[in-house]
Amino acid sequence: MKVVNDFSWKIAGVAGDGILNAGLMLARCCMRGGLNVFASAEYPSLIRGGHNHLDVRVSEKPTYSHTKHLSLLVALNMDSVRKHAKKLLPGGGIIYDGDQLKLMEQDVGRSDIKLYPVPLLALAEQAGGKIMRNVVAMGATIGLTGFDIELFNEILRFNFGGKKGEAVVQANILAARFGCDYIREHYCRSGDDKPGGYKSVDNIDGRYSIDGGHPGDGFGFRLERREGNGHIFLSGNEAIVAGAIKAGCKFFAAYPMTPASSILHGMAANEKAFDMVVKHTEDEIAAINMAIGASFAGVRAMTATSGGGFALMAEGFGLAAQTETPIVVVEAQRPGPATGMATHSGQGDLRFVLHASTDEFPRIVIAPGDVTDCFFKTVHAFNLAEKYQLPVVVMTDKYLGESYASVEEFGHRGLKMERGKFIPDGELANNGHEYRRYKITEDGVSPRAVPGQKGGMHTASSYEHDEEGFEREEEETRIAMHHKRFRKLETASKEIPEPEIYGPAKADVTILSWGSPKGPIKEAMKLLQKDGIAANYLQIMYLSPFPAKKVAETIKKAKRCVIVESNMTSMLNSLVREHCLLDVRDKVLRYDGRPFNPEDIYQSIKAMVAG
Amino acid sequence: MKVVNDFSWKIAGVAGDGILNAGLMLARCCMRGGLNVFASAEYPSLIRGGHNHLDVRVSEKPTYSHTKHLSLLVALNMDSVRKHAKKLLPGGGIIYDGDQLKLMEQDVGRSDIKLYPVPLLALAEQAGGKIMRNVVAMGATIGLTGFDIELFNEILRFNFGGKKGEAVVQANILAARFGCDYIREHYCRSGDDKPGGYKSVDNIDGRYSIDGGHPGDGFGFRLERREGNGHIFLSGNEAIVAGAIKAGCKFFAAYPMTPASSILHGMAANEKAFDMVVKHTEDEIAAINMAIGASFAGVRAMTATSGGGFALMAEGFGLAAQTETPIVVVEAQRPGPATGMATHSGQGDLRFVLHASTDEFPRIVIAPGDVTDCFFKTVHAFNLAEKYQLPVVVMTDKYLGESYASVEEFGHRGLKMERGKFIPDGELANNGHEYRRYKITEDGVSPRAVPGQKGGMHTASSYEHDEEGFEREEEETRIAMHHKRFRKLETASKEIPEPEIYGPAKADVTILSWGSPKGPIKEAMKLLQKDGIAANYLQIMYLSPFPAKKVAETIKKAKRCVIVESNMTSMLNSLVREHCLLDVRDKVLRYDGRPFNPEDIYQSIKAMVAG
Amino acid sequence: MDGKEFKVPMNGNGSNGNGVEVSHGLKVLQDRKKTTMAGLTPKELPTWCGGCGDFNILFTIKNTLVELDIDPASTAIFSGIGCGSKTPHFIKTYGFEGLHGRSLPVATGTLLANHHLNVIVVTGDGDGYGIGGNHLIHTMRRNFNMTHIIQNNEVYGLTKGQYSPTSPAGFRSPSTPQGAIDTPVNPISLAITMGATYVARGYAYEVKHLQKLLADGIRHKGYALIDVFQPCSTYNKINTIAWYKEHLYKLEDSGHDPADKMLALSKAMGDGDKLPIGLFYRENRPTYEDSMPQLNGVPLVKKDISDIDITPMLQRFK
Amino acid sequence: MDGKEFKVPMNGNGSNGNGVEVSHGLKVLQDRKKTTMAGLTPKELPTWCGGCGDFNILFTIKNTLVELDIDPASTAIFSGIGCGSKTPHFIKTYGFEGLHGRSLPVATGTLLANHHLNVIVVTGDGDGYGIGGNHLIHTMRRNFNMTHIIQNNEVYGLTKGQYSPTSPAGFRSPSTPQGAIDTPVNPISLAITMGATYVARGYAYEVKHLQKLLADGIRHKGYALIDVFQPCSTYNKINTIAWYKEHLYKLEDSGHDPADKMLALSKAMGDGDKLPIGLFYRENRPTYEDSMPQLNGVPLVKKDISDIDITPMLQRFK
Ligand SMILES: Cc1ncc(C[n+]2csc(CCOP(=O)(O)OP(=O)(O)O)c2C)c(N)n1
Ligand SMILES: Cc1ncc(C[n+]2csc(CCOP(=O)(O)OP(=O)(O)O)c2C)c(N)n1
Ligand code: SF4
Ligand code: SF4
Ligand SMILES: [Mg+2]
Ligand SMILES: [Mg+2]
Repeated sequence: MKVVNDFSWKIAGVAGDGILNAGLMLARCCMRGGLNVFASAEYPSLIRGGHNHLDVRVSEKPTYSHTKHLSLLVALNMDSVRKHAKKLLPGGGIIYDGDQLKLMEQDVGRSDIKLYPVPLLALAEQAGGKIMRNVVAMGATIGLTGFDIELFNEILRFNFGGKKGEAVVQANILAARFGCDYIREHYCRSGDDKPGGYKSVDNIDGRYSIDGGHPGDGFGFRLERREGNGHIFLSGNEAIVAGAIKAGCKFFAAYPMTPASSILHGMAANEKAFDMVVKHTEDEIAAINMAIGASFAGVRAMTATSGGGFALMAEGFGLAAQTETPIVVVEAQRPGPATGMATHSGQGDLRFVLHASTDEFPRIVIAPGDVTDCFFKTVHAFNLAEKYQLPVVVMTDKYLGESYASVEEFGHRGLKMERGKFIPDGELANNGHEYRRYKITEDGVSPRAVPGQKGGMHTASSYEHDEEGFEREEEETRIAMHHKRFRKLETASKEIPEPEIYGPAKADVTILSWGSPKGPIKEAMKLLQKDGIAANYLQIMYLSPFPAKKVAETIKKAKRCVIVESNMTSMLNSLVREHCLLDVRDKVLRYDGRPFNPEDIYQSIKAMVAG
Repeated sequence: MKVVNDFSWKIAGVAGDGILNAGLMLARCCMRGGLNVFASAEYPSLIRGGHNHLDVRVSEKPTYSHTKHLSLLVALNMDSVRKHAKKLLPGGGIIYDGDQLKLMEQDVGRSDIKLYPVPLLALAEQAGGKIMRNVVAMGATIGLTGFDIELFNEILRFNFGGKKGEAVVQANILAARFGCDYIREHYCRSGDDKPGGYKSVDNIDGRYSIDGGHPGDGFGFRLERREGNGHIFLSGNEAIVAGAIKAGCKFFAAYPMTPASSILHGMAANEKAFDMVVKHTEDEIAAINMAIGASFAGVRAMTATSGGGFALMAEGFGLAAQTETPIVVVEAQRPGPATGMATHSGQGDLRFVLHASTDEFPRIVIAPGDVTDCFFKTVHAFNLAEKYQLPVVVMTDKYLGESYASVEEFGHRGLKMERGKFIPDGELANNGHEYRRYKITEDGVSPRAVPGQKGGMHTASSYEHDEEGFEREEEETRIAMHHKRFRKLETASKEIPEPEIYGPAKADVTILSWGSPKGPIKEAMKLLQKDGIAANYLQIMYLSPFPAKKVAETIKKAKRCVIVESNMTSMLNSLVREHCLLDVRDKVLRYDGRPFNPEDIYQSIKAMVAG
Repeated sequence: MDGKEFKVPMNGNGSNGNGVEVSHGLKVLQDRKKTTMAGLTPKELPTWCGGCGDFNILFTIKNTLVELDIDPASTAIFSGIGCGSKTPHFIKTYGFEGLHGRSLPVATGTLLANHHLNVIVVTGDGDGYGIGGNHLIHTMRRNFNMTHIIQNNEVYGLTKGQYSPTSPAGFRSPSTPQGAIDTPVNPISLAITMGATYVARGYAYEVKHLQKLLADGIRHKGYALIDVFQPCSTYNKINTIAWYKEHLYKLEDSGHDPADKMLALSKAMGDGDKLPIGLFYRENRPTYEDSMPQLNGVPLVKKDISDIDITPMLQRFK
Repeated sequence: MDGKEFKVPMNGNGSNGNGVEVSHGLKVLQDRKKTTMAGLTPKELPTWCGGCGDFNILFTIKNTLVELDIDPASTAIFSGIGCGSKTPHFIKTYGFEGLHGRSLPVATGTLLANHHLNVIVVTGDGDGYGIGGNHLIHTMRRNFNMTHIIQNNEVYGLTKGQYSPTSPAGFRSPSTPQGAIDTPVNPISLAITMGATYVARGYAYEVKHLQKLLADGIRHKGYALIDVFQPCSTYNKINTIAWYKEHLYKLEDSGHDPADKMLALSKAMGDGDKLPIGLFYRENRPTYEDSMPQLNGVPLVKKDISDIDITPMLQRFK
């Protein structure tokens, strides 16, 4: 019996092989076929060469991350075989170019998987060009899994249609068909249950389909089409872009930096359609200061960067706090120190973001855990920033920002835009008094006027200042303003949602985490459950203000606690210690630049529970 | 009976009044007279105007800080009277210009102090120019306290001698004499015990002295000359400069920023005499990167800045860590956020410095507490930086860096310069193997070659790298290098001294603090002792690596603990919580930009112990 | 002057910039009183040293706003940190005293968010040509419609007298006790090279001349740099009023043609003993704002954001 | 070549830079073998895309070091972050691949710490003219003896194709999908204006011409900027090899005089369709290092620091 619709696919080769696009097409194809998908890639800080690979996870049930184990590997070079063949599940297989690699069972070192040589390059050339090698491999994948080739052709039309023209579309469709036919002809002669079909069949409408026969000989996995579910397929960064646009962000300034660059690209691509100004600046210092300027003028403004760029923004970050100018900063983590591992993932910036810039001031730090969080938390970030007139950081990382998932379409209509204490023109003009931009109020928030409004004139200053904004150094003024700023955080903390618990209320083990490990953790929980280990998981989404009460409660109630995060010193535990005076001794930490996978989390926790 | 040699003096006026110089002359004069002195000033972020004042504390016994209460106030305007008269001790007095201010007892609101109008401006003009108004006031101070006017004249010669010429010296001596004579003539007719003398007396050598009569009528304080003690009188920043020069710092780059600018000035002034290159750069980013470049070439290098500049340096700070290039960064704190209170003091940057820059990496953070610490800890900073090839931060603040104290001359000869693992030319040239700059070693430290050495060629990279320095992204390499870097901190922590305890082993209250409150705390301990409260004090000088064991031990052993520091959230307590899982509930915190004074600490702790 | 008020419907709370653009770079509001010196003067008084050139620059900026009858509520003045950067506090318009060296990006953000505002930037030479140099060169080539006034006292005033990027060679200061050895920045040739479209130099003690330069600069549609020689009575003992008296001459008096770029450059770099003040160079080039289709209609700040429909963009993820 | 080794006594562990200065800006070590291509080539191979101009630039730098017989051990190459900034890894000298935009200050620090080293800086256009702009303009006016090579592909390569400060107007990229509207930086006129003393432009596919520019630049005593047009085969589809073939001409062929500053500026700003390569400007001005008395003797790195006597300075605190 084949495993149906529970499939992990990897394509691996060198940078410049066009792996990313290929994989995303396959994933989208599966999504349109009613399945759930997740796609993530690993690539080096190079434009060509180095080792690149992309995972597509496909499942009938909701799926949240890539997996360590694979059903099918498309290996574009020997290096890829060496690195990944061991991850194949029994019944899995390798598609590779038999003209270029001569693979034997002993090369792979195992007999429980199948080798599927396909002349990828030759077929691509036959279809019209080497560049379509990956499309041939996609077609082969469709053929081998018995999935719907015409659905894949739709994707090819979607992808190459508008911009590239019909000839390109047709060549790609041909390439896919060559791949599909080749694999069916050579490796799909007999199914597990009954003899299989051969090639694709031309339909009367000029389209074609697989002949209904069975997928690959001895291949243990099969993909079947299901009812479409209207999901959307996008990355964390794309969800942030969608969230920012929804939230009415009209000004976005940034300097490119992996893994935040695609936010810049996404915003720029939508600049015209949504009436925004998007500026690629001279550096990150300019980016944050421009965002502050735009917000000073009354516009919702954002910037996005990674750790190195955030370091350059640290001074401006404090300026936003001091002038009480709302801004949203996306901090997309990658490993350091310094340039570090530019294209990899990690969660080593938490403490830096929590403490960046001179002296103490309130900030809100939100760490979405998945694509859907990325959308809604970005919207919330803008609301919080404006309501409390302070900087809000949305912390992500490479794995979250650059991984793609199929998710329910965001119900975005009617989401509330809470703009806080803007003073209407009328009120300002008529109040007769001197306007006080930094009026001391009970909730810490002062009514806000913006340039152009009559009667609201004031100077915002990076110095300590009085209620009108004038530079002051008197003890009392300083204390009053310091307190006022912190009072905003107290007020905000009343509306900031508590961390959410996933899984059963009573569990053998309670996982604490923040940010991108969410997906792998949710998958690991399924694996643990299969082994009869009940796990639940507290997702700490808002890290400042830190939800000490809920976290402490959870830890105290838990039978056993484990922290999962991507850094060496366990920054989350340092926060738990600091804020809750509790120590979580069990931890699963990863800091080699790679994201967690469900299997490793599962194994680690299982060993803990056993040990 | 007058209080002898226990004296607190303040001069107050507007910026541009030349208050600082005047006060420092008085302090130096007292030091040369064998007394202990401490001087600190408060001024606004303006070149002219605003409220300025300077305290000089004089004592027969060692003295560590300014005091809240005053013996004598020199008030250069009415504002100064209003702000400071209430701080005068009974028996204290105010010297002011009677031609400009008409003061009555009721203006001051108390009858237990004396008013000493002196025509400061008129006497200064008579002596040669308005500008000498402060010198007249100094002379009056000497007269009123009965101190040695000829010693003060020496200081005037020392100060104005070389650069300004004899005429200026003579005019100043005259001005001082006018002040002294005026006060003695008008207010020193009778001592507390017997009738006093009048004016100064010309000696045969052309010099003059006070006539031996008694100081001011009803004035409760008196200064008496003691045996000289060879002390030196300098600020924290000057001690850092001395330390850096001693340590062989040959390259210093900085961008001016209060309160770190005087380090730049001090280094520049000594550039020629000590063969150093001192560069005022285009910005702080350049400053830290230049220091890294110089250190890469094998030279000890330093930079100095305040919080805003440190924010700009954050990225470079990580570069030093990643390339394992030793540098010393002085971070002189001032209140924020942002520009904040540029000329005031605070300790709000601790967490920022501990966590600045992308991802996790080892750094050593040292917070000297007084002028002597500033010297020796700067030297230690250079040794640690080179031995462990990492960035070391010396954290100070405005109060520490810009306050002056008389201290024992540093015994600097023979201080050991520990340069760590430089490879001698011979070894390098002969070893035949490829040189590995980032060789994995047990202690984490790799042998170091510098440009110009044959056989040591390598490229230092801000990327994650292998032992030779080449960019690498493999999991194992990353982990090995991450561990190697952190291992250096472990090695270093074995030689880093534990925090020191001041005061009795058994105490009613144990004070925990770091940095500049040291002086006021030591003074407060004296006050507590007078009230029969035994206090001791743990000075946490090295904040990273955090001395968790010693701190925890101390807290657990203590009858009662109090944290004293200059920020609102008690960052030290957050560290205690994080590292020791202990909470210190009693705190004395100040965050209005002003330094602690002994009296306030004493009062607060006394109230705690009572309550 | 009483007039019609333009109301552009806006998203609930907060609205602004009812400005319409007239004559070149200048924007005015119509429903308001005439701008007066008194109206521009807040209660706080400047705290500069006696004899500081910043007083005159402040006074001249205010005079120019009066002369041009610019609406204070539609004007925003940006500065960095330094003695002169305290200026926004002393003019009753909107103001933003940001970080040292970072005024230009803040001003840019505001301008793009509401391009109906009059945007003026006032910074010191250290701020503008030193730490802020990167923003300066890139802002100039973008040609935003803003007026940038540099209080060039050739020294760091607020931090007590260190040399600045424009300090003359040999300048002794606490950071250059042996005398500066860097070749000073020439702001005029730099600005011309980097694409500034109005490049002038004034002198704090030639207020009428300065006012004309400022007025023309504000009227100019595009980025206008006006470098102003500003005696610092406390820390610059070289470039004093007396020194300037001897060393300045007016470009106008030498028959200069501000349309001639190479001539402007050679005047700027002229190695004679005398330094010219006046308008070096002027050019018309489309502004950055005018090149952005999304700014042709209402300013960003007036866009309704209450419930933006992102359905079309989400379609692309299907 | 076998020769005498200069040994300057040094503080215990570590010593270096046995260089002596000969002929202008160039330093050589005497006790060593001749520099060869093989000797300059480490085991790691460049990973640039096929057709990338960086290969040729790398090759030409190495050839130049061979031509000039420069001692690799006394040479340090600095870069920032970008495709081209990986260059130091591919030349066997000392190298430092620092932060994006920050190579110049690192190089400056090294140079001042040991001015007997040959200091070369290699950065991209984004790195050098974009984020690193402030260091660039201030380094130029200081005139350190260093050679600065800019791999100017008019695009951000490593971050996947965004426009750069030198991208032509209208350049479409992921960050400028409607086309760039900033006026591009003109590195040549900027360098001349800011005081660079050797200003040239080469082209990656004119290697002999480039080698001459590099060799002269390294020999030049002072700051030499060599902007090199570098086709980026992956992301710059405008400035391709074919495009350059049509648009470049050599200054030498047009009888240019590199001593004439105004002429150099006008050539740099020339608005014809064609772009000149070659040496635009050269001037002799004392270097920064030469203006510092403390650097006249031994380099800083050779000063004995084992027990410095600070008694004289402490005297002043008595
Ligand atoms: C990041 C940062 N670095 C340094 C400073 C300190 N600082 C304040 S003003 C100033 C220089 C002022 O010179 P200039 O810009 O010429 O203005 P002026 O005071 O002469 O008007 C400096 C270095 C700062 N505020 N921020
Ligand atoms: C502070 C910082 N911001 C952004 C980046 C990301 N980054 C790396 S290389 C690069 C631009 C590369 O362009 P260029 O300098 O022209 O070099 P090229 O790749 O074209 O050779 C950027 C933006 C970074 N490493 N550091
Ligand atoms: S220091 Fe100079 S620039 Fe600053 S206020 Fe005084 S005179 Fe003006
Ligand atoms: S992206 Fe461009 S610059 Fe980078 S390696 Fe490829 S061709 Fe060269
Ligand atoms: Mg200045
Ligand atoms: Mg480039």
